[in-house]
Amino acid sequence: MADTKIGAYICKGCGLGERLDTDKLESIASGEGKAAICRQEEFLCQQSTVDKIQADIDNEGINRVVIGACSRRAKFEAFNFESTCVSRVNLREGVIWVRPDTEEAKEATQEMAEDYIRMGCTEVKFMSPPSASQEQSVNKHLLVVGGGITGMTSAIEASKAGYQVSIIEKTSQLGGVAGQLHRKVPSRMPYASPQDNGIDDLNNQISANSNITVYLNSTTTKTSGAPGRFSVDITTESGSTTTENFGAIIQASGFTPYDANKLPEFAYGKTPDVVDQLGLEKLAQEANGTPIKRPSDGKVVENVMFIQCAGQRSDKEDHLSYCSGHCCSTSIKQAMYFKESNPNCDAAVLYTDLRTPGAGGEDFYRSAQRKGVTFTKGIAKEVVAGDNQHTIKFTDLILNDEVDLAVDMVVLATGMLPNSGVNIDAPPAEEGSVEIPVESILNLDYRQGKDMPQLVHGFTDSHFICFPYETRRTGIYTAGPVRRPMDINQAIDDATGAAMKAIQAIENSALGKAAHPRSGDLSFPSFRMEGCTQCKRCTVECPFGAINEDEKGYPSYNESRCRRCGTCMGACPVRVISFENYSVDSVGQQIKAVNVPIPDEDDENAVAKPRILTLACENDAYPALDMAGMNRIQHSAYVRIIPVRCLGSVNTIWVTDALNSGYDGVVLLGCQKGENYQCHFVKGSEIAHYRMSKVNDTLTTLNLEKERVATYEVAITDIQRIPQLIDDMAKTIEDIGTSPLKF
Amino acid sequence: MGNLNTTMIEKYRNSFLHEVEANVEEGEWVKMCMQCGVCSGSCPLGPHWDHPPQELFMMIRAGKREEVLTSSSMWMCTSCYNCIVRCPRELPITHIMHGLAHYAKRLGLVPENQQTEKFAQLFWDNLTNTGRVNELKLGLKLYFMNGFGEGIKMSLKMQDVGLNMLKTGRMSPFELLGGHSIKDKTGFHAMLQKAKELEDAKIAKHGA
Amino acid sequence: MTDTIATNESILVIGGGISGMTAALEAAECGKQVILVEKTPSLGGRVSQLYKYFPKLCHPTCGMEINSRRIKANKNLRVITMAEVDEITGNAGNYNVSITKQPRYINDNCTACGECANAVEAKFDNEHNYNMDKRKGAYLPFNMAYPQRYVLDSGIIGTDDADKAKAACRYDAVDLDMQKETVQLNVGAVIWATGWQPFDAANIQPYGYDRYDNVITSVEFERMMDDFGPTGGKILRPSDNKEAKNIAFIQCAGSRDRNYLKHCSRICCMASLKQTTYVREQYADDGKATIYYIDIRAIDRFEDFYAKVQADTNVSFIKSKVASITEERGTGNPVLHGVNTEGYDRYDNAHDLVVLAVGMQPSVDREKFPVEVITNEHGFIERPEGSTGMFAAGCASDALDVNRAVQNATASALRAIQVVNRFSKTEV
Amino acid sequence: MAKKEYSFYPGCSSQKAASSSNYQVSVDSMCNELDIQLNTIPDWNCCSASIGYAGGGELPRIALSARNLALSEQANPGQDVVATCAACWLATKETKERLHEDDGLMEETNQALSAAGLNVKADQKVRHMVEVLIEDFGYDELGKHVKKPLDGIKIAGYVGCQTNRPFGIDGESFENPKYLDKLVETMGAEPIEKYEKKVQCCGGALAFSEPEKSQAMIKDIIEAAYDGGADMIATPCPVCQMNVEVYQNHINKKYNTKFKMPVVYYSQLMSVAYGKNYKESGLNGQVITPEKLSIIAKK
Repeated sequence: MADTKIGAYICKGCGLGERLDTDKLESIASGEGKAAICRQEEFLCQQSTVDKIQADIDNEGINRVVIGACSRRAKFEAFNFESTCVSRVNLREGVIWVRPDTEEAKEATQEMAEDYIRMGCTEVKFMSPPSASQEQSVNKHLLVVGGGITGMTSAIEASKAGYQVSIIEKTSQLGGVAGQLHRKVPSRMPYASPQDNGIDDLNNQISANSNITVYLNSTTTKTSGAPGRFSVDITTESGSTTTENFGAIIQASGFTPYDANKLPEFAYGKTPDVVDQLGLEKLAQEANGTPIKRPSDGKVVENVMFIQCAGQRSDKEDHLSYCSGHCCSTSIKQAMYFKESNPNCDAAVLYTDLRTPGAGGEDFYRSAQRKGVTFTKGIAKEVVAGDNQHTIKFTDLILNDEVDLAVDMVVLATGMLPNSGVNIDAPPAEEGSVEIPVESILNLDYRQGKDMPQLVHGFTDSHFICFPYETRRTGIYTAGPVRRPMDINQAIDDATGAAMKAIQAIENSALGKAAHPRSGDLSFPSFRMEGCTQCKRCTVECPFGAINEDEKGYPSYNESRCRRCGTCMGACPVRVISFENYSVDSVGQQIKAVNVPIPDEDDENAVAKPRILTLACENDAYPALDMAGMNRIQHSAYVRIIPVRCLGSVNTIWVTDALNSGYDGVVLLGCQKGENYQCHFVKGSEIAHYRMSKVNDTLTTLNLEKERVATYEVAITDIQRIPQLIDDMAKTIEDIGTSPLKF
Repeated sequence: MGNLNTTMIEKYRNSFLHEVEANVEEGEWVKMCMQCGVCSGSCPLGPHWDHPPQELFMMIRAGKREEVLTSSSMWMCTSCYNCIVRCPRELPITHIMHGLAHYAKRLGLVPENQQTEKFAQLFWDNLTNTGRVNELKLGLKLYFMNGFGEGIKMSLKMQDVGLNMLKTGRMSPFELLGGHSIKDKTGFHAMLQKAKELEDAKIAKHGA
Repeated sequence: MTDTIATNESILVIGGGISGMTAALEAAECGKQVILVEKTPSLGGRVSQLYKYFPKLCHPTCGMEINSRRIKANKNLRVITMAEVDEITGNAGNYNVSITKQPRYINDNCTACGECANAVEAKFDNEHNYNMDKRKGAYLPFNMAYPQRYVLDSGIIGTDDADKAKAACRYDAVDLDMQKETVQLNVGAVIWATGWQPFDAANIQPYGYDRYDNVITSVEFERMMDDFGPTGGKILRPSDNKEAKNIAFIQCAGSRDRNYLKHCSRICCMASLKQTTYVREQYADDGKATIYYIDIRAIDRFEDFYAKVQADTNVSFIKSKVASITEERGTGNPVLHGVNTEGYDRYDNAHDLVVLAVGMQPSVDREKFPVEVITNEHGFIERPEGSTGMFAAGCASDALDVNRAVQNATASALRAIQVVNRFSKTEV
Repeated sequence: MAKKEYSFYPGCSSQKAASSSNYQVSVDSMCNELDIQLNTIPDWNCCSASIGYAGGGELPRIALSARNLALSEQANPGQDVVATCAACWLATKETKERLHEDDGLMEETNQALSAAGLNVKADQKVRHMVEVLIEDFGYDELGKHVKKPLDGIKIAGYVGCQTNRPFGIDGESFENPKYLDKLVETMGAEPIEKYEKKVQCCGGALAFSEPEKSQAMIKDIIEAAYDGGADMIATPCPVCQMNVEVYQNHINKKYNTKFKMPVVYYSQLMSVAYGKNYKESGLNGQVITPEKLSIIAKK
């Protein structure tokens, strides 16, 4: 670390001057804080003043800046000094706005401010400006796994932006399921009739495009490396393998149609006249515009019924609980095949909820009605195969009627299952149970498993509403029906969106920049290997699979896979992991910097001044605290709050150190954990809760009450609740008394 | 008329919907219904319908020919047009109800003693006779449309109304003798005759 | 943010809702110069007015925080608020855009200390709360507002309040002479992220939104759940501020209806299902919800959420487009009239409160785009075709939920990048 | 203002000694004040209202109104067809629209008409008298003619069905039209705000065939007027007027109510306000005398 020269700047604006003894703060900064330059300003964030700070950096060799003013969330642009570490001491939202403006409150409020100045000066001492590792270089080559309409679209869209693409397709041709469609649901106004499936056009674009290479009859047998330097083994059916390097990967492995043989109640397999939707596409293609004939005897179909949600939206065993989204429109489209080639054919759709959302959807539904397709709200119970005609037994929910309908053909609208490969979170199979081997899609050479983590029902969707492309394997994006049940139109958008993210990953990994949510962060953890005990906690707990283990069991870190959350830092029992600007020391030393008053034994009427350490997630808890300040919602003056990247980065040493140095309580504020977790780094909050449960032992050995440490799940909207939680801890301390460990 | 009914049954054996589309006023709209039920909920006489409009449409699709055509439901339509203005799918429901009623009548399937059917027929006969409605005759016919005994009862029951109308000069006994009429009755009747022929021809064509 | 001078290698994003923010950020984080133009004083759009998202029931402000942090930290991105595009000429790779910027009357000096708001008196309808309450004439639009800078309502300009605001500001941030200005830009591609507006429920006459206090819209209901909203986070009915525990949700309020919006707005079914959980969250077992629907459109894995709500015995479902609403004399209870079409049952149901699941209407009237844009009859911008440099993102392109809107916006960012790459040297 | 001329379709009930002859009397007085000349369509015929469908098929019913349109084109070329009866207006306007919308209908209809030596184009506007008042004069102009403001009379504006749906007047809402209240106000009387049964159906022609069902609805219509504190009900429709006025005795017997609610036409209010006397305003045609209105008329 180059020798540090601290400049501390204290603002007197926004009431800070009136409420606080800023001279005292200045003397602390220059004294204990060892700030080389220290100034008070009436209006720190105004351009002229900011320019003066820049001048100190440029001319006075200031390389660490402490801003004693408002929250880090305010005036960010003003105090964003290039290549200089800045500590924002939150005197406004964090101190005067959460304290009453009264004489009796003054002292405690001032102490708060003084401690925060001490903490800020300490923090910058232990920070150094991050710089990229240069580990990656630009590799503008993108891999697309899967050559269906999604993969083809991703490839074409990426190449249009000037990138090289290789498509790996398992079968002998591109096109996937879309290629088997006679026509597709319209994607343009007037949304009235089926349109060409578009695969030929995509094929032509690809074969004419020198930037796109296609590997047919091939699979990925090994994927290692990291964004910017993925190394992938591509193996053909014949077994020959070539290895290529890629900057990023898109997984468009598509879906497998639900096996209609699991629906004997609908006579599938008993007669060829009962088909699933893909089966009907085949018949329509053969008929090619002429009236569709039924498979059993080639008779022109005069009446056909479509059974929606066949084996879907059902809790029966072997059925799918979810809705596949596209099937209503698909049946409508297929009913049109019949109507358009033979107006006298009766085509009826049996549904419970007709789902054609969006602008085009309802137009398409109306268009089908206009063409004479009829719709019946009802539940199919059974299809009985006959020699001449087949009978559908269903309940008509509108007429409240049990109906036996004779038809020539039945089409089952069955669902889609994602081709997502191995479920890496699946519990290990019990002894003796026969495991059906699942073929991996990516064969990732990651400690965390061969394929992409799954969200639900096997789909690899993102966990976040706002961030559909949030991925737990940096630089690898899934798109199309493998990610979520979807129709072709959505798959095309999804393919394009995934291509966008993949390109972004290529560009940013080359610059050593982190991906979302710490987009652009250049800091990355370094491992002091000589201290490492190969305990593997960092490799196990990394939510993004950034850390492998080398043959000796040492962590081998992949910078561009890393999301900079610090979970590894929090996990390390021997504290060998740290970031340039965020480390066990940069936080730990702040904790130590706080002045913990030692009660004067002799003085009877000395008031106890407890200290509470609060470590708050910077994504949700800290902003909520800010907004509490903005709304002047007060909390205890005894608390000292430190924002952390994620609760997962909290190393238990911070907690034990705090308690050892006389703090009376510790409050950890993280995000919601569990099934609907809100933690932006997946498991941070959960891991923290787990680690804290272990701290109890430490507490007992120090014979401290376990109430002194509390961990909470909070939301960014808990603007009123969080101050309350802090006050609760203050109350607890009042009840159980201050810590005995003050000396 | 009865045999027209059988012809129609023959022709449209497996699709009452097609029959309605071909032969009922505005019948081609029936297929556009999405079963939201806003019409059924909007009808002022709703509670008196065995089968509200949206249900009739579903029954038509389900081929419940007999039940639909012999139902008294569509005869409950007061022509208030609530259903039409609220229908999200633009179905001219009032007209379809009139159309179904007329078609049922044509096929001789109207339930016994359907009061509105009787009155509507009286009204038609009355107006087509002279080209203009003769309210007095219409009134009297109305009272007696359910037989002489009923007629006397009705007349007595409605006496006050009649007297009031006479007193206020809104009814005149002289209407019994001829009364209001258009001049060109011949042309008028020829026109209606022609219109009827054209319509019957269409139905016959479909029926054939 | 820096004062990038736009060039034909820059991308213009119109609309600062979640779709616009996403499109802008994805492009900027890919190294592109981006200008984001927003009509209102702050970013966030409709999403900032939501309490929770379906199906996860998490808080939109959480993603907003991340996105505004991304924007603060990104030097490729320039945000212009209170601005609207009034002309676009040229073609793909080279558009000339003229933008009109309304005066904010508050400059960059603003520290968001709030003294100006304390000083002024006049109150105005609070658009953030759909005018359910009032705000001061000097205000921060909402807690999370970005830019975190106050605004003076043009309504106070020329009044004492304006002078009071100026006097109260110690940082010379209040500039009463600020004028509306025109900004000229040259950009390579344009992204329309102009979003949606709730359909005006007053048009649905049978439901009497304009006549009955206790008939409100789904977007207003969202605001009721905000601790800092018009009702302080309580579900209260407007007529008498009584707790509303028995609530009716009417689906397709304006959607799937030739009298109003012919299209299906997609989100309303899920929104109402979500809002039934608000009722339960607040009133536990006393909370009752009834959903009147035509089809429940909980597609794909949303079905799981639908199943969860269906399992709640306090929530009932009636397949019916409600025919009309009347007001019960004395109680002020709205009474819903209609027919359950599953088996033909008539109902006249009284509820404490009715929530109309209002439809999504494109914010920009299809006739009012400042340049020719291809829209469908519903006013949504059609998928790009041919060599255009203009793309829709999010709900400008279709009625979409947040997740799909962001997905679509991410795609549109790439489409825009393709254009600028094609016309710049950066092409490989 | 210059004289305005219209092609007038009176309709059966407005004829001498017919059920709404009093309506016609008041319309004449009103028009005379406003300098409106109504050129009656020569030899006009019945429109079959909305109840001819048992005997008459679609085409014959269309032909009825088509004949009137054809005669109007002959006798009063270029003039809008104006009707005072809601049913007449609706049937004629619907016919005009469907002749242009339904393919083949125009041709078939003219085939039928040719049997009467007629031919129809149906290009003219078909309007209700109220539209003429609102669109061609406007409330302000109508107000200028008021000589005896109807002070202190509370009036429930009962719009009913067929002037309101499906076409509506002046683009107003189907659920809560205001035009009648505005007219009432313009004449100096006080409209009942929130008259709940403003657009409730009275049963129309079914008052004859389904008297109980209709009278149940009529009861609500009158009750709501009383609840609103109305002195009388005003309506633009002959069927509404008759149904709501003449069955009150029967309703009183059945539900033992004490209804005695006068039901007048907007044109009678205007005629009186315009200074016409009791008879000129057709008030002698009321079964239940509207006292407060009569007093003003007799002043």
